[in-house]
Order: sequence, then structure tokens, then C-alpha cells
Amino acid sequence: MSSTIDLNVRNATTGYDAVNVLHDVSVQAKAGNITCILGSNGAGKSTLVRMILGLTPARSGNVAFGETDITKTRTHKVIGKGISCIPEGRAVFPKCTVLQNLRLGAYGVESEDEIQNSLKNVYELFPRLHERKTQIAGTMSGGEQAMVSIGRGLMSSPELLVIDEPSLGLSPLFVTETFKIIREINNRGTSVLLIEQNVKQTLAISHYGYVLGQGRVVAEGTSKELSSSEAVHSAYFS
Amino acid sequence: MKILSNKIGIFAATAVLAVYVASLMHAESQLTVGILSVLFGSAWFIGDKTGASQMLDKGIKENGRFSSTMFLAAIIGVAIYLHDDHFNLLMLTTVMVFVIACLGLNIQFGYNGLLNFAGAAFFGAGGYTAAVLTQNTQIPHLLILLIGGIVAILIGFILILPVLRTRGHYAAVVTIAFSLLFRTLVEVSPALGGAQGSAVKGLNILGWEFNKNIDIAGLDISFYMNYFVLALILLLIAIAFSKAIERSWIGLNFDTVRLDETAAACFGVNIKRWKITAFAMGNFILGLIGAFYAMMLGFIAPNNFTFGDSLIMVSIILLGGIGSIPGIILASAIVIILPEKLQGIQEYRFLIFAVGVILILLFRPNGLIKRKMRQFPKTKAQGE
Amino acid sequence: MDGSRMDLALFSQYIVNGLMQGMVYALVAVGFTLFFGVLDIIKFSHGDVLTVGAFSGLTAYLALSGMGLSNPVVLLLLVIIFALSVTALLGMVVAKLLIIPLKQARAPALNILLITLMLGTVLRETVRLFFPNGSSSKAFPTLLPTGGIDIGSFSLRIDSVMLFVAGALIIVGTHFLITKTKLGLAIQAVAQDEETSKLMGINFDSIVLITFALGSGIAAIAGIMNGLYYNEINFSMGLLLGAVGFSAAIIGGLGNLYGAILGGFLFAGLQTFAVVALPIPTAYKDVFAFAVVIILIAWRPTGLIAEKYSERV
Amino acid sequence: MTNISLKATGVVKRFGGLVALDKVNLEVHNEEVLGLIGPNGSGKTTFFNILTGIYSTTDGKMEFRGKDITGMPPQAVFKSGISRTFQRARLCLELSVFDNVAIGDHPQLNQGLWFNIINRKAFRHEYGSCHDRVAELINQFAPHLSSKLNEPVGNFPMIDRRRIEVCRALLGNPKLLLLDEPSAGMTEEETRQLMDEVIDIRKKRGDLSVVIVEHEMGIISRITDRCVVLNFGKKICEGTYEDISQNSEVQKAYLGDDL
Repeated sequence: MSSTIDLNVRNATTGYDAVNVLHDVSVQAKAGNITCILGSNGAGKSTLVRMILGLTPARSGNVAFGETDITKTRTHKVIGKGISCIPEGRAVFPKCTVLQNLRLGAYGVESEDEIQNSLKNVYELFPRLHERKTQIAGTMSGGEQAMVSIGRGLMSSPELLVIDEPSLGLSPLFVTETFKIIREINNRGTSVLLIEQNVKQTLAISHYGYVLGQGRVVAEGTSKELSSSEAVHSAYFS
Repeated sequence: MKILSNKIGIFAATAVLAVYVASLMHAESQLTVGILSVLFGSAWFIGDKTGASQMLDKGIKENGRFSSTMFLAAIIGVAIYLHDDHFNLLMLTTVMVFVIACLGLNIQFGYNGLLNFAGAAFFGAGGYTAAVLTQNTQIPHLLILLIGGIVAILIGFILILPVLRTRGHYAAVVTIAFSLLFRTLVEVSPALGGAQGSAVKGLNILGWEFNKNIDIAGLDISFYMNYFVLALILLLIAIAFSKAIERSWIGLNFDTVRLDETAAACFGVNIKRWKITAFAMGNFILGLIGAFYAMMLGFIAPNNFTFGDSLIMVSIILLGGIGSIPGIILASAIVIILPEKLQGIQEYRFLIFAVGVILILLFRPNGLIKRKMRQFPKTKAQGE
Repeated sequence: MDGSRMDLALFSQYIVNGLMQGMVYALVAVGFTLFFGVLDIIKFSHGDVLTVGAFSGLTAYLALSGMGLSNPVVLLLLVIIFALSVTALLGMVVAKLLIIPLKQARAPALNILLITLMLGTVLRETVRLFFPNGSSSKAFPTLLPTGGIDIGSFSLRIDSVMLFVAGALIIVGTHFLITKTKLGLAIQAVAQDEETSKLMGINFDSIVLITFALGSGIAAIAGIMNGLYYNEINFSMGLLLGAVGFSAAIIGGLGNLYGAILGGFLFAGLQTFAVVALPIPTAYKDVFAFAVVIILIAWRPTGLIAEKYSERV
Repeated sequence: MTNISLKATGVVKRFGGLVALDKVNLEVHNEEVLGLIGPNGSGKTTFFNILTGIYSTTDGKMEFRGKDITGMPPQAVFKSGISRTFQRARLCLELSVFDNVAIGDHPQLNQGLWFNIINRKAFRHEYGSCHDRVAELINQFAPHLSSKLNEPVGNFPMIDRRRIEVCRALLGNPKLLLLDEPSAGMTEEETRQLMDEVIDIRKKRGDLSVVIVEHEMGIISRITDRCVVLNFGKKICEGTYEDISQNSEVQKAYLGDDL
């Protein structure tokens, strides 16, 4: 069962207080694809995520998920439309157990059967979470928390998974592991919007990408095009 | 409108204010008081809307010394007008007592950001010191005022460790607990008169009996005029002290500690030192004026120093505008005079007061008169 | 007290009293902790919500017995339901109209603190002014069996046992709700991380409203318990109970359910200890308890039950 | 006397299970501009916070101009001559420009009660000289603010706040200036201007070293003499910008491994 809904951000501008961080950004995450957003610190990547999810609504332009305009939709309703998020820094609920974290990922799911099914899938992907399901998440290592966060993001069987800097603060070995899992998730039919600063591994697994710099899209293209493009390199080492 | 920004305007404004306060004090019927209150509210509102207030504000800023003198003259004028009126002189003096107490609290909380919900307890500590010392010793009364302040400082030091170690809500509970503790303590201590309270001797400075009516050239003047004059002097000192603090490096330290402890520490500010200083200064003022108040009333009881009274002091500061001296004066006047005068609403005064505070905090979160930017004294080089 | 051997019956009476008080304190503290958990605010009107609860209960009783209803079980049930509904609604209205908007406008914590303090005054004064003859104490009806069980020279009142068990059930029930149900999970999520909870699809505002309804409802129960135990309520009962409940929540560790319960019983324990074991007049028990609270806060500025995981995740 | 201003040896910082800094050795030479770079979460700001005493170290030692400053509280670190700016400009927005900058002069100002409250004449004198120094710095870094010293900082845009922050950090004549992401919230051009002014000051003062945390490599390449690269709390490389930008470890840290 493969996702069929595109996410479209059109000419969107947003920011905090008096300062605009994103200027006239247009991005598309095609159904079934892994789309990546690259850029160095402070380029506006996380703000883009916040805008899509309704945490920092767009000031102009719009965001649409398939036919539905979600520009002004409140966050908990955006999630209900089939988008799920693995937030920056993982943001597990530190005082909750692994199982509670996963169940919160399926908060909008009514059927217990579906939840059990999702749990089974997550445990299959991360057997370690099954072993540790009663552990308090805040006491786990960074890598384990990353598993919890990814697993939690999958619990609602989303159409689109938005992943914000999964490599942040993880050891290189685990970063590689995480990227493999993201590819696996995509292979099972979920579209992915991947926000990363780790260029090479990101481009290796994604289909299409955008490079943000100073809050604007400075380059876009298929991952092959971007891999050979100077724009990417210069977005980091200008 | 422009006339308001020069000396004539300021003179006229203070004159109007004096006449207004005098009539309010003098008003007997509830209708008159009601009309006068509404008048004040509408004048305030209209002044704000038409820009008259801003003009006046500008004028006061440009003619600082003149304005203060006028204002002082207005207060004295009102007092002279009320010279034989015990009740109203007492009320006017009580307002000044609260202004001074709140100026103390303001150093802690307006400048330094230290929450103190036990203002009435430190005020009471001074009061009970006065009660014990006037009853049992021959210590000169002026000295007793100072001792009242020192006792409040010492009692404050009991709390200093938790006050320094906590922030926010946790800090609030320390002073709230102390406030409740203090009240119960005085209520159940036979030595302090228990729930019935304790008598306090009236002030006597260098043989001058404050509790005797004065007779000057056949003019009968209420004995409260003595207290009025001393309170006014104390008030002027307290204002000068507050202003000196604010316009000094100490005031700057207080403000930075309040606004950003980490940044302040990174630039060499010793956070603990300034918190202790502010706490001690504030408590001293509270204790001193508490002793004065007890001696003026001649009697104190635990009911004067409840958590509710502490709350009224904090409300005065927030209503007036945190850190704002004119704001504290205005808010104290409103909070003390209005319920006394509006006997018709006497029964409802707490309710109205509480609703009023909520509304002001919601719609005017900076208080009635927002604190001005710090103005350091002008140096010669800055003449231009 | 002359320091000689204490009467066993009196001693037991103090213990029972202490346990009852501890239960009431704990129930109030649980409310403070819930509100702080979800919104990081102290709602100081909480003690007066308790008063409103007790008086609503009394109102319901007067109305129902006026209609001729006399079955104590039914009466008690209806009294509780009515009081619960009134306070739960009150809690939601306050949260919806005052606290959530203030939080969203990023009002200074101090302003919120003061607004809720003043709101408490409004509630208290409303009861005093508008309840018939509200400024004097009111007799609270006896709706529980009045008998006692004799154990030696000591008689244990049945109603105290029932009240204690009821309080314990409420606490256990709240604990169950928070830890074992989906709603509780959502409350926990909101308390730990507002933004991430929204990312889970949780409607933040409605969870906050439900939490306020819950905390306020528990306060009503505490108020009724207090009334049933002492057979008397008055308009200012919530003031001290609120302050004690707040202190209890703080010394336990704000935002922690166990901390609130621990704090509540600890405070009552201190009062009882002061009465039973210290050579000071009984009237000093609050002075002693509050003094220990201040010392505890100096020693453990963020409460007795500290968080187990590191701050930076 | 060696050429070393700051010497950090084996600095470790743990937050619970997370190792934010892992045995970092770092030297700042006298009068150099050192770039401290690395991807997000690599420990740059943590290093600043440890150095200035906001966090305590788990292990390691820091010497500044031959003096051990490990474990000193922030005030003491500042007094020894280390001054900083913050990633999210930490200014007191309600206070005036003058107030915010003047606090940077704290150790030089008489803090006595008598001096401040009673002896107003002496205070006014000291205020005057402090005012002159503040005005001079503001004139240099933000001339358009010279006439607005008494306006609240909250009225000004980010670029001005950054400038005010730099003035505050420079007022006390530090020997080591730490700049934490000065470009955050500013355009490239604005950052460039500000940095040019910082370099200018450094040249004038002579004995000032600068450590700058920055992700805008354009700025790093223009102004630094040397760079240290952190990744996962470890120092992975140091050298001139040209050297490090060619270094394969650094490229890996920024662009990632091949899968």
C-alpha cells in the first residue's frame, strides 16, 4: 500500500516575531518519494518543518497536503490528515515508558487492532524496543531514543513522515543505521520529507532534494543532479 | 493642549489635583464620592485618549524639580485644609505609610525581581518591635523606628537561604509560608498580646508628644498632623533613596539580576550579593515604617498583618506599574482611600478590589503608570 | 501538656485527625500539581475552588432536603455530583477564559500568579456576600453513619474510616486515570512537552481543560470531606487549605503526583507531631509546620522527589 | 612568557549519558582569531558555557594567561579577562542601550553603598567617564545609536542588538572575546560589517584574542587565523581555514559519509 498524496508548499514566508526566517519558499514532497531539504545550521530548515506542521503558521503563501489546504490548520489536526513527524532532537516523552511513547504516536488511532498491528511492525523494525518496552524513555541512550522517536512516528501509519535532522547528535555508525531504516520505511510505501545537514548520506537515499540557504531555496534537483552540483558544497563551505 | 507641557500647565494640574483630593476627603455623601470617583476615572481615560496625559508627562519630565515642588505643595495644602480633621489626616498619613512600605517592597521586587509575599509580616515585625520597646523600655522613639527596620532585616535573614536558592513559584511559597507563620506566631504569643493585640505608645521625639493636639495661635490642629509631617519627611527620604538606588550602579545591578541572571553573572555581577542587599533594604524600610504605623495607631493586632495585607502591598505595586514610584503613590491612594470613602460599597470592597486588579492586569499589564527608563544624572559633558 | 504519659485515646484521636487532614491536603496538592504539570502555572484560586465545592454541596443538600428527600445515601451522592459539576465547570471556565489566553499571550508568570490570587478573592467574597448569611460558619449536614468502633478505650468513628477510604480511592483513581488510560497518557504527554504532544495529534487545549476540570473536581471532594468530618464549613476555609496544599505540592516536588501526596501527609504529620510530641502549645502547630516547610525548601529547592533523568535529553 | 592565551586540556562535559565534550584540547594564541566550527550539536556552545563558568566541567583543566580558571564562577572568569556574546543575544530588552553596555564595565565601577547612594557627586563623576567610554564604543560599532543611548534595546532590530552585545563584551577591555554565532538573525552583509568592525578593534587593541563560533563559512574564511573543528564533542582537526576545508574528516563531519 503506497502513499498517493503530495505535499506542496507554495511561495511560503514565515518567521518569528518581527523577523522572517523563510522567504518565498516552494517545496514539493512527491507521494512515494524521499524528498530531502539540505542546508547548514540556521538556513531555515526547522522553520520549514514547523510551518508545514502548523506550529509556526505561514505568513503568506500556502501549504497543501493533497487537495487539502493545511496552511492555517492547527497542529493536532494536521497530524490527523496523515502526516507524522519525527521531531528534531527526537523529543521522546522522557518520563513515559517506551510503550507509552509508542502509544502516544498512535493517539489518533481508534482501533486497538490497528495499534497492535503497528506495534508489531515497529517491534519488527526495532527488536530492541520490544525488549525495552517498559523502560522510561528519558533513561535511554541517544540511539535508543532515536528508535523510540522513529517508531513513534510510524505508529499512526502515516502517508507522509516528516523527519527533522535524525542524525543530530548520533554516532556515525548509528547515523548510517538510521538512514538505512528511513530507506526501509520508504520502501514499505510511506513518503518521507527528510530534513538533514548530512549531505552525502541524505542524497544517497533520497529521490529529490532542495537546498536552503538564508531562508531561500538556493538549489533543487534530483539527488543525482544535486550530488554533482557545486551549490550544495557552497551552501556549506561558501 | 500644549500648555500642559509647561510650568503653567503643571501648576494648574497639581492645583486641580489638590482641590480634587481635598473634596474627595471632605465628601460625605456616597453620591458625591461616587461622582468624584467616576470623574477621576473619566479624566484619566480622556487624558489618555486625547494625548493630554502624554503632554503633562512630557512637561513633568522636563520640569522635574518644579513638578515635585508643586506636588509637595499640593499635599501640604490638602493637609492644611484638613488640619482639624482626625479621620482624614489619619487616612492621608496611612496612604503615605503604604507608599513607603511599597517602596521598600519595590526595591526587592520591582528592581531586583525578588518575590516577597510577606511584606505585611516584615511591616508587622517593625510594629511589634515598637510595641515591645515602647511598653518596656525608655529607648528614644526615633531609635525605635530604626530598630524596627533592623529587626525586620534580621528576621529576613532567616529566609535568606531559601530565598537565594529558589526561583519563581518555589520562591513564592517561601514567603507565603513565612507570611502565614508570622501571623499565627503573633496570634498565639501571649508576650505579643495574642489575638487581642497589643497597645503601642505614641511617638515622642525629643519631648514632643505626637499624640497631643496642637494649638497654634488659637488654631486647633489635629494631633495626626504630627504624624503627617513625620510621614511626609520619611516619604521624601524613601523616594530620594529609591531614586538614588535606581540611578546608580546598584540599580543597574538590580535590574540585570532581575532580567537575566546568567548574562549578569557573565559580566561580573555577584547575584547573591545584590539579592541579599535588595532583600535587606526592602525589609528595613518595611520594618521602619511598620514601627511608625504601630505608634501612630497606638495599637496593633495580628489581623493587620495577614497574608491578605501582603497581597494588597504586592497588588499596589503591580497596579501602579512595577518599579514606578508615581505609580505606587497613585495606586496606594486608590487602594486606601476609595474603600474608606465608599462606605456604600464597604461590604463589597474586597470583591471590587480583586475584580479591579484582575481587569487592570488583563488590560493594562504594565500598570497605571509604567516605569520610566532609567535617567542617570546629567554630567557636565552631557550638557548638550 | 505536662510531658507525662499521654492518654492513649487522645493520642489515637490525633493520629486519626492527622490522617484525615493529610488526605485533604493531599487532594488539594494533587490539583496544584496537575495544573502545574500541564501549563506550568500555579493556580492560586484552587483553595477557594474547594470552598465553592463545599458550599455547592451544601446548597444541593438544602435544596434536595427542602424537596423532601431524606435518604442519606442518595443525598450524599447527589450532593457530590452537584459539587463536582459546579467546580469542574468553574475550573474549565477559568482555564478557557483566563489562563490559556494569558499563557498564549506569554504574560509574565507573576501576573498570572496574582490574577489567580485575586480570582481566589473573588470566589471567596462571592461566597461570603451572596450565600445567605455567608460570612458566618455553616453547619454541614451529617450524611455518614455516626457510630463508632470501640478498640479498648479508643473509639474509631465510622465516618472517619469511610472518609479516609473515600479519599484514598480518589487518589488511587486519579493515579489510575493518569497512568493507565489514554486520557491520562495524553495529560502526561502535554505535561512533559507541549509541542511534541501536539505533534502526536493531541488537542492541547482540550486536554488542559479536562485537567482543570479534574483538579477542580477533586478540590470539591476535599471540601465536602472537610465538611463531613468537621460538620462545619465557612467562606474562608479554602484560604489556609489552599496555602497548605500549595506548600505540600512544592515540598513534594511540583508536577509530581507522588510528591503531592507525600507533601500533603508530611504537612499533616508535622502538625500532628507538633501537637503530640513537642513541648509547645498546640496553637503553634502551624508555625512549626510552616517553619519546617521553609527549611525543607532551603534544603531541597525543587522538592523532595527529584527527577530521575538528566535535564538535557 | 609563552604565546598562549587560553589552554584547555582534556575538557570533558557530560549531561547524564550524553558526552557533549570529549577530552577536548584547545589552545588560543595571543592576538589570534580562532574559529570554532562544527555541525549542529558538536559542542561549540557547550565549550563556551564551560569556559565562562555557566556549566561546571566534568573533567579537564582550563588555563587562561597562565592562571587556572577551571571551576570558577562566571563573575570570576569575567574578571580574569574573558568576555562573551550569546547565541540568542541575551540583552535586557527593557533596559536602555547605555544600561546594557555599561554592565560590561561592572568590575571597574565602584559598587559601594555609600558611593552609589550618598556620595552622588563622586558617582556622577564615575558615571561621566563610564558614559564617555560607552559612547565611544557605540560610536564605533553603531554610530546611528549614538543619539539613542537612552532608548530601550527592545526597540531595535537584531543587527543593532548584536552590535550592542559586542559593545558590552568589549567595554571591560577583555583579553579574550568569545563570539557565539554572531550571524544568527542577521543577513550576510550585516554580519560581514560587524565582523570587520570586530577585527578592526582587535587590531587597535593589540592584546585581544577572539574565538568565534559560526556556521557561516564565508565569515570564518575571511576573519579567522586558525580554526578548530569539533564533531560529537571531539576535536577532529585544526589548522587554517584552507587546510580544514580540504580535510576529509571535516568534509565528512559536514557532508556526511558515503552510505
